[in-house]
Amino acid sequence: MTGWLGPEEWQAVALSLKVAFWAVLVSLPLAVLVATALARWRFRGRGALNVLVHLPLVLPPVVTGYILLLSFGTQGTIGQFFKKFGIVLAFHWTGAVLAAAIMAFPLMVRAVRLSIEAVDPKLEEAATTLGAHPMRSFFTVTLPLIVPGILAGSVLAFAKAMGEFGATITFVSNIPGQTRTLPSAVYAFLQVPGGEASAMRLVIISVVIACGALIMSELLARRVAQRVGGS
Amino acid sequence: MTGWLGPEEWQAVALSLKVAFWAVLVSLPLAVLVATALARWRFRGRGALNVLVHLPLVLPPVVTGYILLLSFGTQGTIGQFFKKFGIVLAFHWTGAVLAAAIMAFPLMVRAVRLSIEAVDPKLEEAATTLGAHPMRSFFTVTLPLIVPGILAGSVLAFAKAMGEFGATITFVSNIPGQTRTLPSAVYAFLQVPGGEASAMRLVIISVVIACGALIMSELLARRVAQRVGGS
Amino acid sequence: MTLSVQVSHKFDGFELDVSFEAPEGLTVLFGASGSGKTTVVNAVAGLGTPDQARISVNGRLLVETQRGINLPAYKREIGYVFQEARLFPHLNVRKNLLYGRRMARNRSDKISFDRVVGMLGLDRLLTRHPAHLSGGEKQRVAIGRALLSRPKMILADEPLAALDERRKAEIIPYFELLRDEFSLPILYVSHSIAEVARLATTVVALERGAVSRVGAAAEVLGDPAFTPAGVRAVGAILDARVTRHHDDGLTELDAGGAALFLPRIPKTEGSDVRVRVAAHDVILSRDAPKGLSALNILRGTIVAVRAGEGPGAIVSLDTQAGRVLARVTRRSVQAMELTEGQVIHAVVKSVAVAPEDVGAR
Amino acid sequence: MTLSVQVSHKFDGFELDVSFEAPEGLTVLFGASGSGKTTVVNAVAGLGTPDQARISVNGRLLVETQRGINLPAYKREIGYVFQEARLFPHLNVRKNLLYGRRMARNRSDKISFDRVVGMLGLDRLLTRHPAHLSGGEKQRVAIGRALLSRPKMILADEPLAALDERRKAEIIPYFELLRDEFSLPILYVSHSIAEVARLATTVVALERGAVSRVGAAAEVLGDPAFTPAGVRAVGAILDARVTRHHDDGLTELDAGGAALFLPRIPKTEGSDVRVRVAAHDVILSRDAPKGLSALNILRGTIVAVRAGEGPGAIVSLDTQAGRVLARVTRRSVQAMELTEGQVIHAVVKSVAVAPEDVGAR
Amino acid sequence: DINVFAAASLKTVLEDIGAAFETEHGLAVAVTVAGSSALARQISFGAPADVFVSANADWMNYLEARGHVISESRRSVAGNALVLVRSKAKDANAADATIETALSGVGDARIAVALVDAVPAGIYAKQALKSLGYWKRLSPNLVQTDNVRAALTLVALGEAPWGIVYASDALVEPRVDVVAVFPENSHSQIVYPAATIVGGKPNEARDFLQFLAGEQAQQSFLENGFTAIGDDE
Ligand SMILES: Nc1ncnc2c1ncn2[C@@H]1O[C@H](COP(=O)(O)OP(=O)(O)OP(=O)(O)O)[C@@H](O)[C@H]1O
Ligand SMILES: Nc1ncnc2c1ncn2[C@@H]1O[C@H](COP(=O)(O)OP(=O)(O)OP(=O)(O)O)[C@@H](O)[C@H]1O
Ligand code: MOO
Ligand SMILES: [Mg+2]
Ligand SMILES: [Mg+2]
Repeated sequence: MTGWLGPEEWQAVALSLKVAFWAVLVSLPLAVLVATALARWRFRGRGALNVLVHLPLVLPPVVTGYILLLSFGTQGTIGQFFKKFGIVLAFHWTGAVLAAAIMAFPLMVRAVRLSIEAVDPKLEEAATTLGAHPMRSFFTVTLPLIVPGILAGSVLAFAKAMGEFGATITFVSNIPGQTRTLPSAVYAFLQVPGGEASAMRLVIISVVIACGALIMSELLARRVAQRVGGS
Repeated sequence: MTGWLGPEEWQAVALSLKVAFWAVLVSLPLAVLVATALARWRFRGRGALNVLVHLPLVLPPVVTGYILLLSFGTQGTIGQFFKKFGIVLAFHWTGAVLAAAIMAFPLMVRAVRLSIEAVDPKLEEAATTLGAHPMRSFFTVTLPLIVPGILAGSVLAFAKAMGEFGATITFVSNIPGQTRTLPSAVYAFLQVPGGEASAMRLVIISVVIACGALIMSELLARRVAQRVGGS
Repeated sequence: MTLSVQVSHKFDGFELDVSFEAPEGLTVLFGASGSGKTTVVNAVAGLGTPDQARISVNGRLLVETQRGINLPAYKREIGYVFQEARLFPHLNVRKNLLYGRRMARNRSDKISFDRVVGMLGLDRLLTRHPAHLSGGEKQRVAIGRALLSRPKMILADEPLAALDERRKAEIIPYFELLRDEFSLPILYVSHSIAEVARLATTVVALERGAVSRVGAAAEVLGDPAFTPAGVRAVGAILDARVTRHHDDGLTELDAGGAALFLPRIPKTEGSDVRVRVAAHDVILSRDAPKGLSALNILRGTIVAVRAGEGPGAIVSLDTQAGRVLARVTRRSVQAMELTEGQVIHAVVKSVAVAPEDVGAR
Repeated sequence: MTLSVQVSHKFDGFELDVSFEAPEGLTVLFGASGSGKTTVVNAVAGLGTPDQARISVNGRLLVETQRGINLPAYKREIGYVFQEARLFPHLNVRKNLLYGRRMARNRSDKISFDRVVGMLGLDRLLTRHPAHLSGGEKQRVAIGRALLSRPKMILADEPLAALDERRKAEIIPYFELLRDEFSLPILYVSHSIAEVARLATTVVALERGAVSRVGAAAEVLGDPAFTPAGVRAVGAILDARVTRHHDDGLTELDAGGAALFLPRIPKTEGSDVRVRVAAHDVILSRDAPKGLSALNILRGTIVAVRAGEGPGAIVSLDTQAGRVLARVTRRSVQAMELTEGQVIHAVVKSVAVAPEDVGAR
Repeated sequence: DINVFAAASLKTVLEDIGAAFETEHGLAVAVTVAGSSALARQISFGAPADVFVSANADWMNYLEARGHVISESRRSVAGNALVLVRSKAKDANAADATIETALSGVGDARIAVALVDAVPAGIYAKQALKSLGYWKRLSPNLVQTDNVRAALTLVALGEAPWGIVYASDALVEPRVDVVAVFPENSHSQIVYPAATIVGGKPNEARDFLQFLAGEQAQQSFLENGFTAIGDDE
């Protein structure tokens, strides 16, 4: 494979995997929290939160990237706040993680939310009567039961993160080895006459990775479903 | 509103609404079919179909657009086949419909599939014993019961279609009045020095439309759920 | 024979091989959980395809796998009442009832909507949605829905199992109506002796995938050797006719010339009824008893004394009213020196016969 | 008083205002569907917050809304057995059982894992997942799970309603064990007279959101005026002691000096039991009957004759064994000229007492 | 009316010129903008263009090689210059400097450019830095964007203190200062070739090309920061 791909392309693949991995990992807890809130809690602003979560799905990615740049850039208020803690996002691979995470977030939240809605709240009640604090009952009962949903959501998010381009390049630009992800490389190839072949090679790689992830998630979900059994 | 927006911008809004509307309408039957197949039928190639459906979610949109151009363009085999029936897609607003439909398809299928999986197949069985052909039982029992899922999926797809950019501009370009959708117009404005204000105005419009759709779908889903009642 | 069933099928770990014939009337499939009842009923309904089957109803062949004949479920003209009602949640009661109607437009109409609604007492429910019905109401609608599809046969898979006693008592009479007034062949799954006693014309007992017993209801239930549901299930079924409703709330029956007094039975005078008398509710007395509160005393001859495994024994006696079973302790058998041929009196309290043990014949 | 409950709450269309005190033992909340039983139990468990409540168990205040005291559910140290078991589907039986254990580490341990597993017969199930358990097994695990969280009280909301008769009979004894061996206060919802008779120390009857009757079980059930579940529910509860198991399978009991013979009871000689004798299983005889197959004859004095609405009447008589009720026809009352003060014989067939009607006292 | 497919950066100026053309010839001009690469590919797939104005020669060559443009009609209609810009947010006094002194002063600050191997503006920037001998030192500082406008935006926002963009873009962005202009000979000539498309409306397209080369249009290009080219290709 390394022979077929140039070192630069290889670098892009590795970077994309890293970015997608971290994007999923970082957004997972928040996605579970938000999904729980949307599925279980009744609070003011629930509708607004729902809309907010879906925005990246709806907005042109470039716009999302631009908004990220305004808020998380070195000049942005959030960016400056983060900087105090030594966290740099702009033009850094961590920024690519943020962009990918935000773009994939709605997919993840939807998947997790649906699986939470499928868990009978009466089980949590039962845990509570057994002395479990609601937090504990969430972590020991609900969470294990929504693993299939979390898996499905994560894989979908992973695949989406692998393919994210517009927001990423707008927010963190395209620095080889730092923020040049697979889709950025694909885009670059498509910009030069005759670059289609190279572009397609990279596309195939990302499709293979994404398909692998999708198939794996179906298998995992089935296995978990079996373990948990009929009920 | 017409005062606030220039005629060109107004045109883009109208076009985007038209494109998104048709994209949802055209892809709905196929999405229901595919979702039913994935949820209910066991057949060879089910995994492949699932992956295929998800591809547009995973691929960089520009690549999807490029593939569309290759296959549905005037030179593409499918494009030439369609041409015989007088259907032109490339560089036509119908092509924008196709691009939007394909990009929104995975979202729609996922939503519908989940709601189909929530319908007890025993109800269809019951319909069959009452003399209903399986097709009839699908249309009179399953379909009405998944209306909330179809609604939710459609609205999400509509929102996504409103925001689709990469595949659209690659496949059908950015022809004023014909294929210049809202996001394409945003892109064009962003290319113009000082165009950010106009771009943002359009972004806000698309956000408002998308949010409106999202909120409406939640309300509709709730109402349908109430009508159908607890069971 | 009205119903002829032959089904065999293999699941992993379970083998079904069932074959029986049943005459007109209501046939109860009786057996423990997992004995294959649902599998048989589904084969008749055309839900799921058994490995091998030959089923015909009133001479109409539904499936004969060996000749490659297999009517799909929707063409079998069968009304299926499921345990869980399975009403369509998005349709109100009226639309649920009429669901099967359109597909059956061409068939003859002795079952009118109004008649079914009236019979099942659904008038006030027609515009409600299933979510707002109680369990018993749901099951009534399910019965009406099956009936209104103008079926040639009714299937019912434990239609009462999900209901409490009161609801059960509410539904049972409707199956009697189906059996008697609509003269529909019915295949009915149950593991309640009370239901069997009250409804069955024929009993088909299943045990681990095979038929262990087939016969007329009175015969099977009256056989002391047949105790699949425990000794408390043993009892006799007496055929009787309502002769008079007395002012003090008792109904007098004529069972083969013997008078029986039971708490009021909601049947018109002259109608035929079947009465189940549980064996454990019968007391035996050597002398004709006097000064007893029990009103029903039947004189008879002991035809069999059969000691069980526990402390009890079943005594069968032939009386005017028919075969009666009594469950007594072995100690009493000895103390009273009960033997075959002996003349003895069976004492049955009027109030010991539960209302659910009296049904239309 | 061990349990003191005062709850009021308003749903739209339903108002609950309940207040009762109950001594040690098992308290049954009894009432029709929708009378508010679950709402009361949930208030005790801390699930859902009633408008107004004051509940204490053994002097420990769980909630007093007026003083703003409201222990959250997880701090109430209560074991709740739900109707649908509610086992955690992702955990095997062992882990389900131990779920509440960790949170209760600091509490005293008279309830050991092995003891509970042994008592409930769960040994062979420990590694199974709930999906592979039968309904009865599930419910046993649920009881064990509640017990192993070392609760100060057990709540049970129709724990047997989803089970068939055989499974019910299998589970009931475990509640007797909870009541007797673990001496846990239990609040138990049921609408089965058999369960009430067998288990209840105290009965709290609810009717449309209000308490209609509170009292000791024998007293409430022995009251002919209390017939919420129909006349067939009326019966007397006799306290007795097992004196001997006879070789012919009968168990002899001593009920206040009178001997009772019943089919074998699985209790050791010398243990105390309660026997429910349904009123409709009792025959009255003016003379001491002879030559009857019934073994149990109790002599007593009529204390009340109460005619019901139907053809029946309830006769209460005081016997050596305690108060016994007989349901006879009004016709018999007249024929036998039954009046208060009259000496009479109550005849109870041994086999008429159902196994589920005998329980530990 | 005439369908003009043009590189995105030409949107404003071509719309102005189109309006003027309409007044003169009574023919409306619809300007379709996207990246030159996308437009060229679309034209090769039969897009309904009458005129193509590319941002560089490569994509015009691509179409010409495939016979999609009428070769005789091809001409450069405008040029551009490459400039080094600096964010005003960073430093107020960005006085004129030579390109060398300016580049030396970059230090390790970021420089926003378009993709240096793909997008024309980026390709020019790479050429210029190489020929001036700064490529080795400064290439690690580069942040690349998918188009030149995005690079300019980064500078305008102050996210990148420096940027290398077209003079035309820098002109109208008030939040940046032009520090220096890259010498014309430090990179290939920046030209915008235009041509009529095979299968388009030949006469109208020719008229429009002529109009582009005309005085009024060239004046527009100048006003928008492009360099005039005239009739000379
Ligand atoms: N689809 C299936 N796959 C494998 N085994 C099956 C399947 N359906 C039924 N069985 C098995 O076949 C046997 C008979 O099942 P069936 O449902 O017919 O029993 P039943 O008599 O209706 O029981 P119940 O009274 O519990 O409803 C059972 O052992 C069951 O586990
Ligand atoms: N969350 C709720 N909202 C509105 N009404 C409710 C709610 N919960 C219970 N009710 C109503 O309160 C009444 C009592 O309900 P509850 O569940 O306590 O009855 P129950 O005695 O347990 O009945 P069952 O025997 O059917 O379980 C019912 O009329 C019910 O409809
Ligand atoms: O105008 Mo371009 O083709 O985006 O450099
Ligand atoms: Mg079954
Ligand atoms: Mg309840």
